Amino acid sequence: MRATFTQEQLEIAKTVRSLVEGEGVTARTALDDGWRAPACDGPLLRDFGLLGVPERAGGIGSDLIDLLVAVEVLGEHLVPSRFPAHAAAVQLLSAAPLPEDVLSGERVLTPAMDALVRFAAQADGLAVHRPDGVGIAVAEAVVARQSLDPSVPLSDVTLAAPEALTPAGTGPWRAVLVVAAELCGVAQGAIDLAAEQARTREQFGRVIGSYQGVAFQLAEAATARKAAWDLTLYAGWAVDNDRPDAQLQVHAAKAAAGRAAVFAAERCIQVHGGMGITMEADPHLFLRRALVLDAVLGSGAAHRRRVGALRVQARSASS
Amino acid sequence: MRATFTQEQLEIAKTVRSLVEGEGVTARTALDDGWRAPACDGPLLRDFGLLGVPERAGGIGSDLIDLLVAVEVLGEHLVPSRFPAHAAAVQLLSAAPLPEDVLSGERVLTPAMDALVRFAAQADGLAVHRPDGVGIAVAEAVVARQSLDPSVPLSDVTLAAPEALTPAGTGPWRAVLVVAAELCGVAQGAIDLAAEQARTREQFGRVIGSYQGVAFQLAEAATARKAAWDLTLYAGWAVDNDRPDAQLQVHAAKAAAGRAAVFAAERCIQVHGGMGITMEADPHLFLRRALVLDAVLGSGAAHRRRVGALRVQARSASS
Amino acid sequence: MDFDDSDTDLAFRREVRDWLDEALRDVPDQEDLSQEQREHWSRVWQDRLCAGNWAGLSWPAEHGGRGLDSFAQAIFNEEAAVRGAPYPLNGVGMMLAGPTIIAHGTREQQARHLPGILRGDEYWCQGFSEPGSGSDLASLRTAATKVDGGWLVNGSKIWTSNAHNASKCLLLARTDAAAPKHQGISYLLAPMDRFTVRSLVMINGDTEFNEMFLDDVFVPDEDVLGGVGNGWKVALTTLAFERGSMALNLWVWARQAVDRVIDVALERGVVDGDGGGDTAFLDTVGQLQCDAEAVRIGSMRMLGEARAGGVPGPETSALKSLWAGVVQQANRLAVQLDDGGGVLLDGPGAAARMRRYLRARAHTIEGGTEEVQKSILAERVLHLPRSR
Amino acid sequence: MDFDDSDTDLAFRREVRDWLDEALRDVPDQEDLSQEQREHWSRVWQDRLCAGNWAGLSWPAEHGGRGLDSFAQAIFNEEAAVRGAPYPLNGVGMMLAGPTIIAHGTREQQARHLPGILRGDEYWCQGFSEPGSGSDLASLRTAATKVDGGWLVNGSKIWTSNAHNASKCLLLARTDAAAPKHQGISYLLAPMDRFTVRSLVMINGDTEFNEMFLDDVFVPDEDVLGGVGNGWKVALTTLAFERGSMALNLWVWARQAVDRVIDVALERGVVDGDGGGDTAFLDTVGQLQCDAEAVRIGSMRMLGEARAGGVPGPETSALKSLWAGVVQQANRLAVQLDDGGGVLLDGPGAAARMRRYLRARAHTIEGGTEEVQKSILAERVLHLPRSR
Repeated sequence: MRATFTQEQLEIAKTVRSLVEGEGVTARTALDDGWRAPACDGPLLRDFGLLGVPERAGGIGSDLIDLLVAVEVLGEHLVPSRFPAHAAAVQLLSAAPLPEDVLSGERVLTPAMDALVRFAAQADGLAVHRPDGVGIAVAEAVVARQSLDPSVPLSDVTLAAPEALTPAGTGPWRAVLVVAAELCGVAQGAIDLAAEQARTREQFGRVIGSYQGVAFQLAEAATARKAAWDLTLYAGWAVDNDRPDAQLQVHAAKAAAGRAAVFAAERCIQVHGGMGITMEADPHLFLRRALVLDAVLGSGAAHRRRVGALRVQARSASS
Repeated sequence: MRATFTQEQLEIAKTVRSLVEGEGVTARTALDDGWRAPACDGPLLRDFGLLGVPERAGGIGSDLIDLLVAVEVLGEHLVPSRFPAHAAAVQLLSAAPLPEDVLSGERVLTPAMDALVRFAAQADGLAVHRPDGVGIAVAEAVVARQSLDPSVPLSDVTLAAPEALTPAGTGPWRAVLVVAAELCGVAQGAIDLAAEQARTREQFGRVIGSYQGVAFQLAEAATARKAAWDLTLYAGWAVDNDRPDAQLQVHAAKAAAGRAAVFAAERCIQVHGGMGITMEADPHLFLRRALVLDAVLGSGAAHRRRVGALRVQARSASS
Repeated sequence: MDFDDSDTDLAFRREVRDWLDEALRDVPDQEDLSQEQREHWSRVWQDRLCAGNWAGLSWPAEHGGRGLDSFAQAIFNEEAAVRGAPYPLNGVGMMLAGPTIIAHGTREQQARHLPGILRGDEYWCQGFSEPGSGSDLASLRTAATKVDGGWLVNGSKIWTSNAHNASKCLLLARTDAAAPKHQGISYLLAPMDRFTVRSLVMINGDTEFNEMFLDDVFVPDEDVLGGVGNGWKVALTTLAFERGSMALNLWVWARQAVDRVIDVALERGVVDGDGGGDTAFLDTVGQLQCDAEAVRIGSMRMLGEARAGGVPGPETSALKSLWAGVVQQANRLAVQLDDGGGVLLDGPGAAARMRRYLRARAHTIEGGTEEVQKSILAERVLHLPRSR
Repeated sequence: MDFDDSDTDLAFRREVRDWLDEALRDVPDQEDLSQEQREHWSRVWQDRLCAGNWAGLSWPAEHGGRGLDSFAQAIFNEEAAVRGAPYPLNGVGMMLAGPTIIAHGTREQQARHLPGILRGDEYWCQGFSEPGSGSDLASLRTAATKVDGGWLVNGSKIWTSNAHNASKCLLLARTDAAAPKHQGISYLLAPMDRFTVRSLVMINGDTEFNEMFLDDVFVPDEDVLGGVGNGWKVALTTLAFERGSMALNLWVWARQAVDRVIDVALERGVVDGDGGGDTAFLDTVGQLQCDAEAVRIGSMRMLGEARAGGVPGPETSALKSLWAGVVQQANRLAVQLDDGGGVLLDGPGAAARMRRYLRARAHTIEGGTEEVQKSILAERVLHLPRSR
């Protein structure tokens, strides 16, 4: 059916959700003790590695949206898994056949496309984007940096020359969309947490969600999140189907998703009042993840400006 | 007393208010039948012409703020008087002695500083700003334009060479502040009208002002208007007292006043619901005046950008 | 998830395109016309739709329609909108009256009222809102008093589009003053020959809406739709059709608003054709484009859900809100970029730009205010308690 | 209206400047310090204020103060703030406890509590908020039970600055559970030796606030301030002093936030020293500058009204709201302009920038939430009905 999730996509979301809902290793764990792999990390890398991988890359005909749906759920729960980074790396390389051990999740990759390399010390290789193509490289040196969100470790990486380069194709755009999908999840998680607070916290004898001053800011967050998710899904389809507007849609998705996530996390803090600015409440965990992912693979602000420039170009060319 | 209105300024506001409150010729009149002089036009030009005029220009030591206070009241009531334009013209020329008939209000001037010349057909002369000074010129030709706000007629003007030029000094800044003050009044008038509606209109069994969704947008408008008015008053003082930050403050006042007035008028329409988008209700009269004055003597957007540039320059120079 | 036309949809879209290209050949760009001219072309366009058998596109075949679904209607409207086709003068009849009468009417009511819509000689209007009941629709006071064989209706209605052209009205009236607010209302299919219609001038000068005054208007018993006292339920059906029909046009208008502000910026040299220039403008257009596209994609998803058997959910409030925001911001910016801040209305294109800006102020009021949309999202998406 | 110092004010300002320049000679820039170091300097600074006879600047001479007005206090704080002086560790004592005890205390209470503040050996903290009563302060539940010679207090308090350094607490407790919400509260001057204090870690890692747990804390009868059951009225006095004291610092912090975001932009080449460059940034800074200046000017007008005999009105809510907006936006933008979006905390200056951004999220919560400020403006400036 047009413009609706397939039964399979609904199943993917459900499966990932049940996989992560009991997870004991969380963003909170990482904040306290540093990153370690959550229990779901292995199953995700092993069992979901072919999601969104085109047949040309060794996949089995899964749509990119299948992957985005899975990653969105991980974002909602702030799961500190390497899966989204690995999946982004796989997507970066997906214009050409991928090694078997990468597809099977035995060899974990992470994209090294800009200064913010996630999970470099926790990955087996890096997917790099050079002017003349994409490829896998190993790190000669990894220097851990202090990440705002310790559940997403960041490093400076010195790279060896990549093994071999293959054409990038739409790989870079596909990688960006994986980040956009996680951001949409982060926005949703922050909104869910804020709405729960608004439904239960009482002030002046009423739950605060009954005040439009509180309710309307969450309605705005929900609107921004829906816009971002719709843009992300559409961009996934547009890239998968080589639509002429694919690039514009990818930039729009990343811009909108970052904005929605940061806004939702800030609103989540606000709705929590005093507790929202304490370490012990959870809202700041969403803000940390939102800010890190908004910065990864091109800042939301840069993507937004690119949308503007491309839209102006397109209009100018058509008239 | 520091940073408070003088007794005289409070009296000026009161006097102008009583002068205009019974006025039969309004912005509405002009919309229906074209501009004509309100009854208060003569008294304003005659009795208030020395407000804000420095002694060097022939004044009697009135502060610029005295004039701003008077003009603000005219803005609140959308009075279609030539007085604000005349006063702005006088201020433009105020670095040098002004002719007696101008100060007495017998000869009505209007500033011709950009493409939006107000009341050209209704004035006896134009105050012009040239690179080498300011002066009075007569119009060789006046072609009426269609003004969004017919209570502020606009024209294309062909000017004769000015009689004589005198140094501009701070005249152009002073003229801009007269417009800013009127905009602050427009904002206040729109807020008053909106609040009255919010206090009386009922929906779902309560007056709509008891919904934070309605109340908060008016609180935001009131905050923006207070900021604009404080900036305008301060800028008036800064210019009168040759403060080094005077230019920055003038740009800030005009930017903030235009923004506050347009925002307040749009909120006034919104709070009026369906009636707000009809000609027969008054909110659109505030929007018309706000948009015209925001555009006059440099758009609010241009002034805002100039504030940014000057602030960056100042910071760069100081560090 | 797939955003492409199915083969059937694509074939239909081609048929629509061919017909539209032909039918629009002599129709001028509506943007440049006076309101009278626009109304003339709306009437001509309605006639052509009826003649071309497009009026009952999504009505079941047994009622004279083509039996297609709202998706097909969306395709038709989308293709019409991108071509700048006139707005059909009997939109209320085709999109609201017809479907509501099909859903709730008796065979007799259907036989009496549907053919006129398809023939194009009976125009409908909607008499729901009243001066005292804006967002709080159910507080309406127009009273219907029982008389022999029917009801005598007295009261007034407001915000009625096209009242001066319509001969029939979807009329909500209170038939039981003692019953609770939502239960004393009936839905009447009222003849309009005894309505007094007064046009309302909008702030942009258009007379798109009307007030209607009802003084002892008689409505026979057989024109109560859905049963006496069931009017609120029937009205909700109409409002759902109204919300559903939003998806058919909104995104095109949003895109066109963005197109137009870019055109002004290009003309004024704010940006160049390579996408260089004022970064503040590029940032703004970037955001407007995101939101406008989100309306388009959200509309597609809503239609997809509808075809899959769902009903338009509260998410339509998010689309309405996004749409209103895009159009208001783009139209405000277009005015501000204009020479002299757009306030010289006799400047080239200035009057049309200002008309659109002023018209857009209504977008956060009509069809459910911005405040109502946010309340709906808060209550039905976020499950917060009622805040009004 | 005149925004200049009077001759007297100017003379005082010169005295303040001279003293500050000397007293700050060995004090490092607080921005670069750890929280422990900042606290150390706060203590040192408090000692210097007491030694220099600045602690009771605006207290009447009969209570050991200098007998100047809040305008003078504003001059002092302004000059201290622009020089980046530490925040004095007993701000609550000097600005809230002292003035409230002077306003409502008996001679005995004044004699018992004021000298320690001026000497600098008794620090105060404020025990108003509770976990269950945030914006709705009067719903507090901490209970005081009458016992022989005083009250036994049980409950918990939260958001207390400086509790771990304080020996005395401005404590609100419910002394009559049966009385209406606002009438059963008393204001106690409580010794803190039996309070349990737990520090709260804020989202930026600082431990600026504390929770306090009270388990049978005894407060003698003679330390009820303003009479049993009158606590709400006395608390309003303290809150008014708190609001009034806002004008003393807020604008400096707003200006510094704008300074810092410009510094980042200059460093990153977003703009150049001539004010050219990214127009989006210039637009934003233009707006931030307008709002920051409005806080400064509004504060001056508020102080002027106070000197003329008025009390700080609801307009202070507008200043608080503007201030919070400026600081939040400027600090967010500074982070976003940083390399890597500011999320690499070990980058040059990055940790401090992120700390400020995160800290600023609290500005729309502490000291009356943004929602409360807007409610106050709606009710008291616009005269709309109560919406909470």
